[in-house]
Amino acid sequence: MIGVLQSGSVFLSLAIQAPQLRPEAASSIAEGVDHLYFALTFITLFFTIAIFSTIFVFMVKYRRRADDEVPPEIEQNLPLELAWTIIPALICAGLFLWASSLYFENSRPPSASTEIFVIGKQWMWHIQHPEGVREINELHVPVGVPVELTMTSEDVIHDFYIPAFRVKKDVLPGRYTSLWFQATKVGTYHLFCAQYCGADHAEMLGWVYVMSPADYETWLSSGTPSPSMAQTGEQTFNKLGCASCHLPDGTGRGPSLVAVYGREEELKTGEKRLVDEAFIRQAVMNPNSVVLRNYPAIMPTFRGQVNEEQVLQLIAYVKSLASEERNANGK
Amino acid sequence: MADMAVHNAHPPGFAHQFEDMEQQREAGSLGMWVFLLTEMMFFGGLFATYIVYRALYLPSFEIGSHLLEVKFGALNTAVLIGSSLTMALAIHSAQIGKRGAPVGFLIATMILGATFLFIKFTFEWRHDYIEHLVPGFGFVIRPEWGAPGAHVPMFFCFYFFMTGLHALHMIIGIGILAVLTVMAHRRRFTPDYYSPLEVSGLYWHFVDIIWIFLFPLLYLIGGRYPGGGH
Amino acid sequence: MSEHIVPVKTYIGIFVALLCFTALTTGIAYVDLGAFNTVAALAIAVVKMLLVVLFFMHVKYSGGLTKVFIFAGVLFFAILVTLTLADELTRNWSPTPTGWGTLVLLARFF
Amino acid sequence: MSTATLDVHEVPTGSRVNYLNAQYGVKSWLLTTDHKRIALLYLASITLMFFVGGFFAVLMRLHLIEPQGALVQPETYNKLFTMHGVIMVFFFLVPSIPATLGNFLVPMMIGARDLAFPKLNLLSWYIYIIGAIFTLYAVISGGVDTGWTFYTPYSSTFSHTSVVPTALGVFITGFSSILTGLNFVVTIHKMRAPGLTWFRLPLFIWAIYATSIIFILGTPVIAITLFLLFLERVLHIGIFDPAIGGDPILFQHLFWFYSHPAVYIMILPGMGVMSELITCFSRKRIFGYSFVAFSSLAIAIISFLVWGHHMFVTGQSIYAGLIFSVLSFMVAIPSAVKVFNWTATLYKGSISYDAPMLYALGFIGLFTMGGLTGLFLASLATDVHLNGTYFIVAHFHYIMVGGAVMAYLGGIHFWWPKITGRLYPDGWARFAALVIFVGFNLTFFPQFMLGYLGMPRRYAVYPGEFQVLNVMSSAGASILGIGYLIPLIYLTWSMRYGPTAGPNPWQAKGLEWTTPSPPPTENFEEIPVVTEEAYDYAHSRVTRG
Repeated sequence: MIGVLQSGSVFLSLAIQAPQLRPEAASSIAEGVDHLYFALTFITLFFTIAIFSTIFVFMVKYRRRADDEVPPEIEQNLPLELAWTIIPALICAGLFLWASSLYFENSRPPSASTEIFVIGKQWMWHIQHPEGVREINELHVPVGVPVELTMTSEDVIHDFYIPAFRVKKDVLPGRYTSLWFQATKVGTYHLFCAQYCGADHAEMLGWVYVMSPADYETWLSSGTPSPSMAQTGEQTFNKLGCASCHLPDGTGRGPSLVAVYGREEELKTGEKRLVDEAFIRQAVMNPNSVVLRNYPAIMPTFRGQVNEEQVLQLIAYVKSLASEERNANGK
Repeated sequence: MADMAVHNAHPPGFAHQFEDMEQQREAGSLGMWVFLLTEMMFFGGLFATYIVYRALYLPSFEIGSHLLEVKFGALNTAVLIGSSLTMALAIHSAQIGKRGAPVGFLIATMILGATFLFIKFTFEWRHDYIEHLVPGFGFVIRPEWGAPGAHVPMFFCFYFFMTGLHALHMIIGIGILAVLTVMAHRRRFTPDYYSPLEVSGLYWHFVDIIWIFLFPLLYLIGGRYPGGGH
Repeated sequence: MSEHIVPVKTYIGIFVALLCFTALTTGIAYVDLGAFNTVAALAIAVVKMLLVVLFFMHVKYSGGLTKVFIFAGVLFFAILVTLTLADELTRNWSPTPTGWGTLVLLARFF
Repeated sequence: MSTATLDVHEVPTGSRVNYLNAQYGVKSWLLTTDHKRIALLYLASITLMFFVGGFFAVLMRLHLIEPQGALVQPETYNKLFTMHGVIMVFFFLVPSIPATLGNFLVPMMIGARDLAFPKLNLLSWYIYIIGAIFTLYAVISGGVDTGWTFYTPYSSTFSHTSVVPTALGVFITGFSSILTGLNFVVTIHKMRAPGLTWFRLPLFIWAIYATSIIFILGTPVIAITLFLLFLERVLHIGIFDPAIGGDPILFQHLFWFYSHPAVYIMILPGMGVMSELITCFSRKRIFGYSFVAFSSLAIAIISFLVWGHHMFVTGQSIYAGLIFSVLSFMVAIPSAVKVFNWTATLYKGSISYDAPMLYALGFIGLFTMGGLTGLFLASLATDVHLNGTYFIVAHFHYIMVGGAVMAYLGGIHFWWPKITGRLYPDGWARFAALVIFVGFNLTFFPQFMLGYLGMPRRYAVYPGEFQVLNVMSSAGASILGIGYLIPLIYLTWSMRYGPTAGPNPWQAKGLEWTTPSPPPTENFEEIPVVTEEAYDYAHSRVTRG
């Protein structure tokens, strides 16, 4: 038993060092995933080799020596049957606990994450930083900082996949999904679409540039200065006439949006809903489904008038109102 | 079941692959039960989809449901239950060997089945079409439905697909009944051989059960009392 | 044949019971019972189904195998619905899991 | 198995009336209700479909020799992998063992003259053919590019290809599976020979029974799902379209509710074949009969509880993911029990190396690999990285091709003398088994590595660093392709020129070996009475066939 564990740990350390067997590991969760991966590889090899060598030994030792040979009968052996039912069950239980706890740990973003928005469409990745910088098929992120991506699709299902970070999540139309990572190594890494999405699925790829924080700041401020997402969102907000009802002091026909983000609000139906990205998107696209208590259902839908990118900018604007408020209170 | 009908060409209805009539009868009955199991999963996939969307869009489903006429749904339920009774009586009369009796009961079953379809198509579907409630055929979302109106067409999709699939099963059932009536008329069934009747009866009752669930799920969502479900 | 013969009286009785349940389920829909309306409607439908299955379809008098097959059908339909709803109804939990989420969501379903 | 005497031995094959020479002419085949002839109709049809699907695979592998694609446009490549998947899954793997070997063997193994509903059996084949025609029409009319998974909203709204005929083809073929499963269940329940209790049944019958349960309970759901997809595409009613409030993930739930158990439709009959081969060629009773038998049922039932592991990264609730993960681990256990029992059966046996046994050993190896790599995908944390990559492709090919196709070929080689009354050249058969084993591993093992390195599947072009492994895979595929052609040639040859096989060339147990080869139309002169346990190799002296 100890021998097995020992050879397992030797195998693990060798495997982790072998570069050509392993994709680049450049995020905070990559090591943990790889450990599980190599433990599974070890289990696979152990059982495959054990079964194969047993079969091989039997094949040689008990090969048919005479054409009319009649081998002895072996009765069923209950302890043996139970053993090879229970031991795999225990191994599976252990693997399940390990894998699930790791998954839950990996999917919970740290609270202070930088947020970046991603829109997938046939066949490109459209990325927007809160500071206003937009990229296509490129994602620049600072090293050592947790980054949370809020993602949606304009058409079919895509999937945002960065192998070096061991992260992957489907990008769905009509919904927001999110994933987070914290890059640990400066470098350039593949970004793939991993859910088949049509003709140029294989061309829907790009690069992730992990930069030192200083380089990242330089990169953000270089190029033509552009308004931040929240600022663009504010322009859209005014252009669409939202500001005429959603007065900041709450005297308008619609509720004030100051500090509304992250708050729990009561709807007309009596239901309580947290105001998050999904809520705001729903309020823009299908406003009558989220009418707040004490307010009339008079807001028209903006479906068709705004695209997914503008919705994300509006969300950024509403969020900025909340953080301004929080900052003001802090002072 | 088709097998049973065809093998009937041999006088006692006996097929060569079986050992005896008892084995053949049991195989036929079990075969129909297994077939009903697949039917159950077939409708089951549809019911599962319905349940998910009903959970997501309950207010829309309530609006849609309130646009249906309960009186027709309830009447049709009664008609179908009646047809199940006549079907059971048809088998009963063959079991006790009453000559000629299955013919009358089978015809009664067919008439009740046709009545169900008549009510469904002429009073309900035609009315829905006139009221612009058929998705894909000029559906009009009415302003008075408010916000949930957006998903009322989905309710009607389920309504037409589920009742349509059910009606298709009824039509097939009536076809089978017609064949049985001819067989009964030719005195094919005896107390020793009525397997086709029994097996078709199972099918007919199954179609009845589907309707027993469709009626409350489609017509009675959220109650019909004033302001129900709002 | 060894098939059990059910008396006509039983058939008529079941028929009348089914009609009564249809009237009952229709009537209950016009009474405000809140979430219980759906529960009642489905409970009555299940009772009606049992009457048809047990008597019209002779399952009361048939062997264990038929019962096992029917049970299998119900079980696998339940698996399909339960595990699908396990996703659909808990999907929005991920940002804010709360202890009472299940009950709230189930209540919303009715 | 039975003590029925084998005086039929003495009659030479040629002069005896059997199911093949009982009637002649095309009509006698197209209107036959004999389960053995229907099995051969299926054999011919699925072999055709196998080579059509295989041709698409060869084109794909050739294309992928170059990172920028060597052969076709990306649109064409997308159609190739879609048609490969659709044809192989629905028109070859699902019907493969059940509809050919199952059809041929179920009545013979349980001592019956035919299936319970012979006309229904013929109808199943016609339904299969109609479905196949719809699908082949889709190929000819420009192909379909949704992937065999038909994910919405791509399939319902965005794809411009022949989605409707393909979906209808699969929908129609589903009813063929349903009716076949129905026939098997009724036959196994009601038509066993006297004395043949459940625990005396060959394990192949248990496996076919478990498979039939999946046919019956799973197939109707994919049928209704594809029908909803069809309605959605034609009428745009919004059931799966997020733009109108539909939920595309719901489609995936319904799809995988069938399509995951469908994997077990492919592998369970293979496991049944394994139990027959291992026992025959080691002359041993199976070790732990009841464990092997009940593990088949356990696999069939648990297989319906695990479908969500295909959807861990789709935005499915993480709580549902947790449930599906633990259930997925559970399905590994009965599979492991089977492998251990097969291995233990060899202990102290009398093992011969005939061709079917080589396929069987290949199966155990490849299935073990395939099954264990499934653990990577049941594990939530590693699945996030591996989902949608070549790791998945390698994993399910190890199960479906390494497992199911190896078992299918092993079964065909084992029962070929019974089916045709002829022997094939054993040397060639062993050589082919070896070529297929080597070719297979060379094709798919590199794909595990590609997947872990991060290469997504369904890519018509790919970054240059993945080229070495891709070229290895393509090289393996060409060996594998040749490996599959060899049996086609010598088996066809043997039908006419092979030496005559006796009723029992392997000295095997089982009722099917007690009748002449090829069997007479009604299988048995008189219905046998069974007095022995299954695989009772120890208690009666083996007679030469």
